[in-house]
Amino acid sequence: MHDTDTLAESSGDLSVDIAGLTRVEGEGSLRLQVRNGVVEQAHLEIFEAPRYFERLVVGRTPDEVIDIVARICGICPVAYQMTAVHAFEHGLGIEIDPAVRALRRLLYCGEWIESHALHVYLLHLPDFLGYPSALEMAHDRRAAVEAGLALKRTGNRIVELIGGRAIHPVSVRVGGFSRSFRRTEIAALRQPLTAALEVALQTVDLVAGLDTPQFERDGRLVALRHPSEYPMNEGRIVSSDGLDLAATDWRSEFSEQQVAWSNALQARGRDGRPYLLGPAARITLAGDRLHPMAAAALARTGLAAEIAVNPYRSIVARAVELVDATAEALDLIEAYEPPHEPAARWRPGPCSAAWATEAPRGLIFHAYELDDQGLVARAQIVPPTSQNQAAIEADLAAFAPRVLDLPQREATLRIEQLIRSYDPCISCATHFLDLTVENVG
Amino acid sequence: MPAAYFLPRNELDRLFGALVADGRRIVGPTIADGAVVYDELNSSAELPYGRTADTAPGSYRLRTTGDRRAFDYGVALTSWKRFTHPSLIPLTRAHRDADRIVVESVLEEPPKLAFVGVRACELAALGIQERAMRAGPAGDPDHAARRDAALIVAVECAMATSTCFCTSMASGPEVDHGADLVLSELDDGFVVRVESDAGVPVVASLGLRAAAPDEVERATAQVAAVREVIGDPVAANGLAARLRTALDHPRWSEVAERCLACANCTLVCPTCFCTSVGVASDLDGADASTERSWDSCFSLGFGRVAGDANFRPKVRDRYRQWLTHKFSTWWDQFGSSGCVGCGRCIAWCPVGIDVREELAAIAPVSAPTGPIPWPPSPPEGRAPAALATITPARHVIATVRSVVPETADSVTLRLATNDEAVLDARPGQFVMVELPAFATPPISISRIRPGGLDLTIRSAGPATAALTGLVAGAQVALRGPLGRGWPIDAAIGRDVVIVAGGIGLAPLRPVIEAILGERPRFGAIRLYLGARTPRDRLFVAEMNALAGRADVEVAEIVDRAGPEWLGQVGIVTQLFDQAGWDGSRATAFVCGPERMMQATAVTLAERGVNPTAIWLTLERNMACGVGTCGHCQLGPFFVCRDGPVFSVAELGTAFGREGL
Amino acid sequence: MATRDLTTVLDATWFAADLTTEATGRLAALGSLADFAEGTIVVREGEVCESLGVVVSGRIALRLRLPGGQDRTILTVHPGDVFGWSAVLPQPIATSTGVAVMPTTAVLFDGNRLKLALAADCDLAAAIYGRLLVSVARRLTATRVQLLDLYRPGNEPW
Amino acid sequence: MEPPELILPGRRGPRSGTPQRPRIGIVKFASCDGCQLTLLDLEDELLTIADRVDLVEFAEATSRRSAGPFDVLFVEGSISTAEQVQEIARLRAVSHRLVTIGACATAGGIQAIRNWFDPDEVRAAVYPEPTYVESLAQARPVADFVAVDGELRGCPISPGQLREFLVALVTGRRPQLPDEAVCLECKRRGVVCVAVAQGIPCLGPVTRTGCGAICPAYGRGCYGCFGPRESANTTSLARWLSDDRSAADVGRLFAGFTAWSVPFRATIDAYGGPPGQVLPARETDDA
Repeated sequence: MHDTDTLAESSGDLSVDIAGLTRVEGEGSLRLQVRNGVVEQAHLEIFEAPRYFERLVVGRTPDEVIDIVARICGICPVAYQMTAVHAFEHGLGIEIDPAVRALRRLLYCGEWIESHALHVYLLHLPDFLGYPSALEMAHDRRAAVEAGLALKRTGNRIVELIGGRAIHPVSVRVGGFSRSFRRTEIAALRQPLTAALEVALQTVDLVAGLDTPQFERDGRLVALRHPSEYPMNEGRIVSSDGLDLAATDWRSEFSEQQVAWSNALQARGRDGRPYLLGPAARITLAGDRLHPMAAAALARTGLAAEIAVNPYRSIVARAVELVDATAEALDLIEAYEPPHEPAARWRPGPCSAAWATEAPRGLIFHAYELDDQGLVARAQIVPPTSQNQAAIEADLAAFAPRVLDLPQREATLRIEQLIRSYDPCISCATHFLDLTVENVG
Repeated sequence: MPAAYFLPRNELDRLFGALVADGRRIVGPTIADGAVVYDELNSSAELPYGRTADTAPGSYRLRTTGDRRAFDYGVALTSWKRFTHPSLIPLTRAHRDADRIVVESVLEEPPKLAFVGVRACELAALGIQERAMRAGPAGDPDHAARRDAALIVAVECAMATSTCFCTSMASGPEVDHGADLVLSELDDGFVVRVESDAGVPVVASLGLRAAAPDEVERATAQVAAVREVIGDPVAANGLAARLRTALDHPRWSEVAERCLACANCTLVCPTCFCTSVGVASDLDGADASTERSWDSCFSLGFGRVAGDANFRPKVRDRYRQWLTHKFSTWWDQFGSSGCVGCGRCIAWCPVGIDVREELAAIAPVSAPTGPIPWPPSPPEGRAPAALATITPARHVIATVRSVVPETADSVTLRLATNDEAVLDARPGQFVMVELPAFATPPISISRIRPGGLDLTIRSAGPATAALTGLVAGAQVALRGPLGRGWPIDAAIGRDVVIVAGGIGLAPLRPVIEAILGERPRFGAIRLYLGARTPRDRLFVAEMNALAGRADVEVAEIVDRAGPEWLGQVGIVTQLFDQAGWDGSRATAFVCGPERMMQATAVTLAERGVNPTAIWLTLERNMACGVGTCGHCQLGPFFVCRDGPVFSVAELGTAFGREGL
Repeated sequence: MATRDLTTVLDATWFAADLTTEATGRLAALGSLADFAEGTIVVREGEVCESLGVVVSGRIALRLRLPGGQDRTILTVHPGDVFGWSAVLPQPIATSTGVAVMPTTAVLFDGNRLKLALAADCDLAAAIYGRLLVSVARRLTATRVQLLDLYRPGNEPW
Repeated sequence: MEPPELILPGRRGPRSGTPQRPRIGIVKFASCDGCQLTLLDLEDELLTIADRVDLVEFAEATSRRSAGPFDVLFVEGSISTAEQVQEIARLRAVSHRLVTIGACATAGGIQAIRNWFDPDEVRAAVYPEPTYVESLAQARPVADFVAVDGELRGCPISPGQLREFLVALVTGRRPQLPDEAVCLECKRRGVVCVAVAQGIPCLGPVTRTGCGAICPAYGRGCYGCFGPRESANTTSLARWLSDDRSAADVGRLFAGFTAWSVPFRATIDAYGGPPGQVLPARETDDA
């Protein structure tokens, strides 16, 4: 078939491959199975090679685990470190200094800003404006791309300061940090963050005005919810259909399963339903906890309701969260007092440890069993993308019929755009398998 | 003026105030990250009161003493060289616009500092490093400015750590010269001695009373007790000579098994001064800058030279270089030991290697003295070459007048300049040639002309590729002329033998031209030229013209050739190993790859040429060109400054020796 | 040419200069002078090497045949030095081709006669073999140095 | 060994004629994406870099694709599956210069820890249906399969070194990527040695510099993510460290992100292998 043919014009059974998804983190592709113009199945194939992290952390100390799990993902290493460190501290009963908690939240804000700015400006925005990449987009809209890069840079500066480097930071330790930070050091972030906040607000306006395909999904949303904060380091697991669960109890409601047709582990509800995590879920389920500046920005867009149902609007949710993370980071800097000790003292020992935090892409869950020597005996690491995978596939199956009448190239683009709107981080998806494609028909 | 004053303990801040009033920022000991470090102090409260440090090989631990003394910790991790010879300084900024280039020095005006708490050993170290960095009229302007801007408040030791051995190195514990003020800390205050003109107004402004005799006595007794505690752990007498003859000791290999070659010892050493220069630029190479940072002879890259070669590939070689430099060849170079016995290299070695033990094993007092590898230097050290106008930051911009292709991969750049120092170059000297954004190679001068120089360059790396790619009108930045040239005067009245290998003919051409310019003053002139292939011969027309002269003998030989070549094939020594001339009347000038020069020197000696009359030019990684970066050390020599031209006799067995 | 003249010729060469008068005389009796025009092949690689030669004037290039290609000159023999030393080996097969690259005069010694003469005269043998050894040793050293390819352009650190 | 020549022919020096934009590709194998992300983290210069080089293949950032040829191909990730073995061979054939970026591509990365383990056991430990999982028994560095012209070390690579590499590439000079110990950078920064002053084990003396000595500066020991430096004397360091700790605890220090590099691997083996070689008995109830 030719690029100009439409999918619907093809006769008989058809497998459509979008090989090599671009502008996503990691390596994957999509396979649609279409029979007589009807989309029967959609699945994301992940050719990201398995790296067996749950096995690699066995025999390791909690601090070693914090270093190792960061390597699951170069985009959101802090999310992995935060989830693990909170899990261990909770499991071992370690009290942390409130100032340490504030620093961790600041660090996480840095990652949110970096990750969201990357996705909004470099990965997603080119779709809406018709460019193959932000680098080409910069020929026409250099100022916008530069603003986005500056925003990203600000996020990285936070992670660099607190973590030592932007990717795979080194300072997070069980009990706190490996070093302390003086007020003046932290205060150095104020100026770039103030500028970044301005850019973040402009970003909301920019993306709220984008021409977006109309598409409504009807699915379950899941996020953390905290009594007073926008969810990040902690909270209870809530859903759009009324779930309310302690974060440590993720496994009582969700499980990872191997699905017959996919050979991939996917997380689903115990009832088998897919669910969606991420900015749209957070905005929908915890939007009342947004920083006032972010809440105001969201209100100005008038898109809160649409964000809940239209995946293409996730870019707006991300932009609102950019405002939230930037504004909150500024608040944290203003209020910062150094902790008494960089890290609380603790003793290794046996425990069951579990925790969930909100990575930029959504809820991330870790569980560890520590043996008598305090070394990891078992681990379970559930990244956001493996939880979202089932929902993405369901949405793609629902969406695909709309593009069957378009030329293949156009249809492919539309579908890719939809996939990118979920910001799938395939590198993260430690459970994704190298799928052998079967011809159904 | 009394011999000493007394400053009550609680008035130390008044001294700080007086130093600040003198326009100085105060640097002194304070606690950071589990160690005493020297850092900028805002008040005396930041001093490490009541803290001391227990040191051992590979270990340093702070401990609370229970008393209120501020200076009871030995020496800090960081030495004062951090302030006189910072770990990183910007050197130059360059801009290249079409063919024009501009290179400017960006050395900063150093801050006026007061060093508070300088130990006797550290004072000695400052002096030693100053001699190294400011050796003679050239030297490092940044170091000189920083040293001149510092006022020194020394504190005599009232305790010693287990790693101290200043007593053996004659550098302490008593402070006897070099400080502006000297404090001796007693329980209730400080005995203050004024030891320089600069110290006078500082103390005068404090209105101190004279120290009581018992206070002075207690201070004296205290430091005398320290001397007793330390004892004399290193047999320093004759150590330099013993080490010099222990170059083949098996212990070098043994210590290399333990040594991590991590360079910590050199970086904490208060006298080590070696540096490297890095280049940075924008993506277009138009705006470039250089900066200088601490480097170390323990790193492999430090001994790297052209041709994928390295003079100190093994850790054994590097450890030997360091230890023999500190305790032996430093004497040759600067007339003193390079060690002051501060013990930092012992405490901060991650695997606890103790120089005192290594010295005792490698150069024991009972060691039989073997043959001396190189001739002894005068007690005050080697006199540096006069390099009055050459500093690491002074550049001369020269313009390429024309480019003469020589071989497939080499050209001669004919440069024009009116800089008198450059035009005053002598045969055998070299220049550092810089293009912004590129590393700076040393290039020997292949012709000295009125109004300019010729440089013959082979493209063998990015920098030389860029240079050989220049066209007429382009500019380059030069530093030089550097080094000691060929001693042509030594050949007057004698036969002259010139042996060149490959591109090695380039630095010999000025000699040939100088000698032919005064032809009657010399005896027979014989040129022996080697090349890789017939196509790689240099200056072919000129050499052919010389061959046509009756008063010059020219012979050439190539390593390999096709049947079309009817000339000689073989190695260059075959041109004269069967010749009939008498070497005892000859002075030889040799340049080529080191291996070729070794073979040549042997053959020349067989032909009767005296080793004092065989001159060759060595290749090392000359970087600063004036002996302050340390890269090109060879035994007691800085090749850039003491050479690159040496006689075989001067080099002794250092010539061709592996790992030096 | 008369033997006495050949003695004078040999005396002027490096190869024979240090021999005793008697030894030179005996050697001279075994040799004869030969003139080679430019381009003359005096000994051929792989063939029987009949004569040991001492170059008196001119130049002989020793060449090896590259597989499938051109000849490569690996050494030239200068006045005073020898070529064709394979002639005194038990299996006198030439290891390279010798070509006179300019008009060349050499003293030639028949290999078989020379071997017999040396076998019969220990003093002469010691002198001649010693000289040959020096020459061959020099060539070995030279070949090794050539193998090092000292003048090749190496990577520079800058 | 000397660093390989990384200068592109015909690209030497500012006077070598009209500059041609080198065709650059960035691909990945088993890895976290962090090293290629480092290019996007050069925010201040990213657009200038994109002007000076032609990024023809960089799936994470652009939908333009290219199968080659490449003037320089940056390769992230270790080779972990049979398909990857074939793909790296194909890429090598279309790449003038192939440069590995990061610990995974250069030394196998953290996933190479499983190289010590039984592959079937590893699969079964993570996947309920292990037979569906296809991966080689070992995760190995790219250089085990194809010739590599250069490498940028680190987990992740240093933005500064990546910038240096790209500037050197465009301007035609040799990148300055020192192979010396982390200690030099640490001491230049004036950081107090955590090993000597606090007894914290630190791999700085045997690890290649380039990170900026972040870990010691942040109060912890270097964990070797840039891999072994030249003349890495791991034997001596391990012997010294073993005075105060068990063999297992010495081994675990080296069993990090460059564990499969030759000197580290040898030391890990000498001290009984990496942690976690024996999987504890798994409870039957899962969830």
